[in-house]
Amino acid sequence: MIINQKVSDLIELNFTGVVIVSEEPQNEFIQIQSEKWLDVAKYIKTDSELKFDSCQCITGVDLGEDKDFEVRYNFHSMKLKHKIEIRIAIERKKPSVSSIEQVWRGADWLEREVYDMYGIRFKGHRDLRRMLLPEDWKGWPLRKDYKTPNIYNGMKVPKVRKGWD
Amino acid sequence: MGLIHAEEMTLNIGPQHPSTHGVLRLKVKTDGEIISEITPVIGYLHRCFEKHCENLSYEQVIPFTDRCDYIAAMNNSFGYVLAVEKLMEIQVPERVEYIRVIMAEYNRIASHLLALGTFGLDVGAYTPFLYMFRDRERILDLFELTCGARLLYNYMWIGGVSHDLPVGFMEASYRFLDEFEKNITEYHNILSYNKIFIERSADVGTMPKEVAIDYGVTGPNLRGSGVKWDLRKDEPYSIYDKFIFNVPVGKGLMGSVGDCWDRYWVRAEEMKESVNIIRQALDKMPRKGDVHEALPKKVRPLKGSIYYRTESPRGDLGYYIISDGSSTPLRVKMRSPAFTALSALSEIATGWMLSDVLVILGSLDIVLGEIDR
Amino acid sequence: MYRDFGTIFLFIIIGAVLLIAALLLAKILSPARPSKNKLSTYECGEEVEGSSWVQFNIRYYVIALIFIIFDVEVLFLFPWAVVYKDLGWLAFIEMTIFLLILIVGLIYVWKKGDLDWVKYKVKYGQGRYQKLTKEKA
Amino acid sequence: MGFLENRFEDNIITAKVDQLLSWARSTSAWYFQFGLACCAIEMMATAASRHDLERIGMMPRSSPRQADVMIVAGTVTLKMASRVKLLYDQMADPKYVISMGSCANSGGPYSRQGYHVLKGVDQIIPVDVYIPGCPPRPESLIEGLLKLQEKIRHERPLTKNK
Repeated sequence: MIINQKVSDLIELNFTGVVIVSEEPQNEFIQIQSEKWLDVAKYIKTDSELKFDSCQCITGVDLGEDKDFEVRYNFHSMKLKHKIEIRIAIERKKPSVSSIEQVWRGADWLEREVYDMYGIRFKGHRDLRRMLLPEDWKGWPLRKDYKTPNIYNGMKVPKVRKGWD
Repeated sequence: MGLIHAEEMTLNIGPQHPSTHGVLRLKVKTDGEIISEITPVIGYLHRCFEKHCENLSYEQVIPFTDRCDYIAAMNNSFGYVLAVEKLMEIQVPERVEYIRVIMAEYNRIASHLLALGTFGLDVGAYTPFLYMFRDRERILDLFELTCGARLLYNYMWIGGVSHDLPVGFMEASYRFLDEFEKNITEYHNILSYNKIFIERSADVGTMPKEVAIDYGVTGPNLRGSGVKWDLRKDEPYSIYDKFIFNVPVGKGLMGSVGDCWDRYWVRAEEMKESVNIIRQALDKMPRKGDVHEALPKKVRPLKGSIYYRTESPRGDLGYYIISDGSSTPLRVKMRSPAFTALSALSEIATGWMLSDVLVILGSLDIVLGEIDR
Repeated sequence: MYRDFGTIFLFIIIGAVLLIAALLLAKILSPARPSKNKLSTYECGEEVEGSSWVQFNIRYYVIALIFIIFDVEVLFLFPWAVVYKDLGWLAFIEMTIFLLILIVGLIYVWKKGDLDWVKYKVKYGQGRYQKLTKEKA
Repeated sequence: MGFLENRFEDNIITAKVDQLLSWARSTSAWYFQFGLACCAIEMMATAASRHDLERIGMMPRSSPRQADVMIVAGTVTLKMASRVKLLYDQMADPKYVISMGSCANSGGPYSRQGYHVLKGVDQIIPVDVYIPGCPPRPESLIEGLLKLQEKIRHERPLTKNK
């Protein structure tokens, strides 16, 4: 898609060394490093040619047991009617990325849900709490190495084996 | 009188409440009757949809997509199925495309009928709810005619549909569509132009265009605020480019642009557009063709990922599917339109009275199964 | 004369009996199993946060006061209206003066804005709520 | 315990009074509006114009104080479970519970990988009638309610140890 190439060139122009050329050609996305992500975010929202004013979806991904995490952002511009996808790789030990909650208000809840499911800390998020699970829930459920707890507040969680199978 | 300081009382419009459309809890700080702060608390219906998708094969996930947005189950599985077909580059026969569009549009009417009926309940009008459910039952009969189920259908398969249209479907549809058009004007007379209804919902909970776009609100809530954005028109998927229909946008007839009345009015007008689409689809549908023709033997898409959006009655329903070549998806993320609509609630509903807040919540038309997934 | 008092007394008796019967019947027949959870305040399924003994806004007290004043005023009108015919013009003039004084009070309260029951603090108010929009912080 | 409850011997008079009381209770069992998920939409459709619930005397009440029957319609998640328990305790006696849908019966389709789903509402509150189906059709919901009414009709509130 031509738009994708134009966007990565523009980002490359303003923030040198941020865009990582990736080998997966099939889909249109831009892989960037997570250091200067907040400035890139502000840039693509305010730049006159891009104007990505609506943050459509933030997806957390656990690529495998020992592989890294990844956060994939889908942006969309209501005025210029084009969309892109930005991916940021996050290492598994201390997963954290800067939050874009002040830039797009819609990203607030989406980031809290990714934090709730994967434990990826979003630096700068004003109210980073669990979104869906109760506050005292231990563990990050959507990680590949997640064990379902046996007891939660006195209620058996896994299916009772006897008699039901 | 400034010396006397008035404290605020914290209330819970809690998980069990007749007008929270499901298990949503609103922690509310009230000063007298005025709401000074709202924090929605969700997660009471978190049924681990995304964890299920990582352990089930592609076609086993379809019943779970139905159960996410249980009021518009056809549109949900329609979005998922289209995403997987695009990933596998399956070309579906013409007749199946038409059947899917008909079913999706019928489900849109049924979902809007429920949304308008319960919104009437929130404002305090009980009889329109019964009128609208009478028509919704007629649509559910048509669904029952085709796939045997009333609410959760598992009708859309990857590469086709489960059953072909039964014999009496065409006549039943035409009969229903003619009567339903008259009913829509009847609903407008009962509820839309009712003085009390206008008094309660016009100018209340106005959501400006910028706030809606910033919060990622989509669908009838966004169109109610005056932004002309409808995926069926702007990013036509399936065969929506073959139909002629216009997209109703909030014009502020009774109050300001983007108030509760506008969101209600946009949904009511959309039902008329859906009726047009169904009529055109029924006329142009090829009569012959096997619906199970393009069903793949093994659903095993090649390595890759896709973000595919469709227009569900509540807004942009996006599926982000990552496949690693095996028969179970590595990750399926469902972008839920009601989730973002609810995140805008605390922005547009602060400062209103308690009863207005419930009207604003009703006008956003949220479904908790889709929010909590 | 005394017969009238009799009927009134009978009414009181029947009223009391019906009331007590309704309450007692429910108390006797219904199974009572009080427990700590059952007696806790119902708040949509959540534990109650904070208490309802809060300092309410002063405007509710002012509205209540104004209501009582005009309620008592109507109270004075009733007996006057009953014997209005045979009292003649003098009573009529007295009553109009009484009413005028109170109407002046009403106009004062109205102008002062104490009758505004609701003080909105709307963020995106338009149309009829335009003037209530908080200044954009 | 109530003043008159379970106090009398089993003879002809108490049997007849019991029958009267139970019959009165069974035909006006008000249900507690407690929609959780998809089954709630079917419950609404059952209460609406085509299959009317009010003709069998069941009126929706939204407060536990005024309800007799709690219809648990939908998936009970672990976060919701403590609220369901509290609401059940806050209901006025005599109270009954109907578990509607296979999610409330046993966790339903979410019983295998559902880490946040309670496997059956009977783990936290006693259930009187189970209604299978996902979601159960309005007709099967009405059949469940009629079975509950039959159960209430055969109760003996006044006689001892019954």
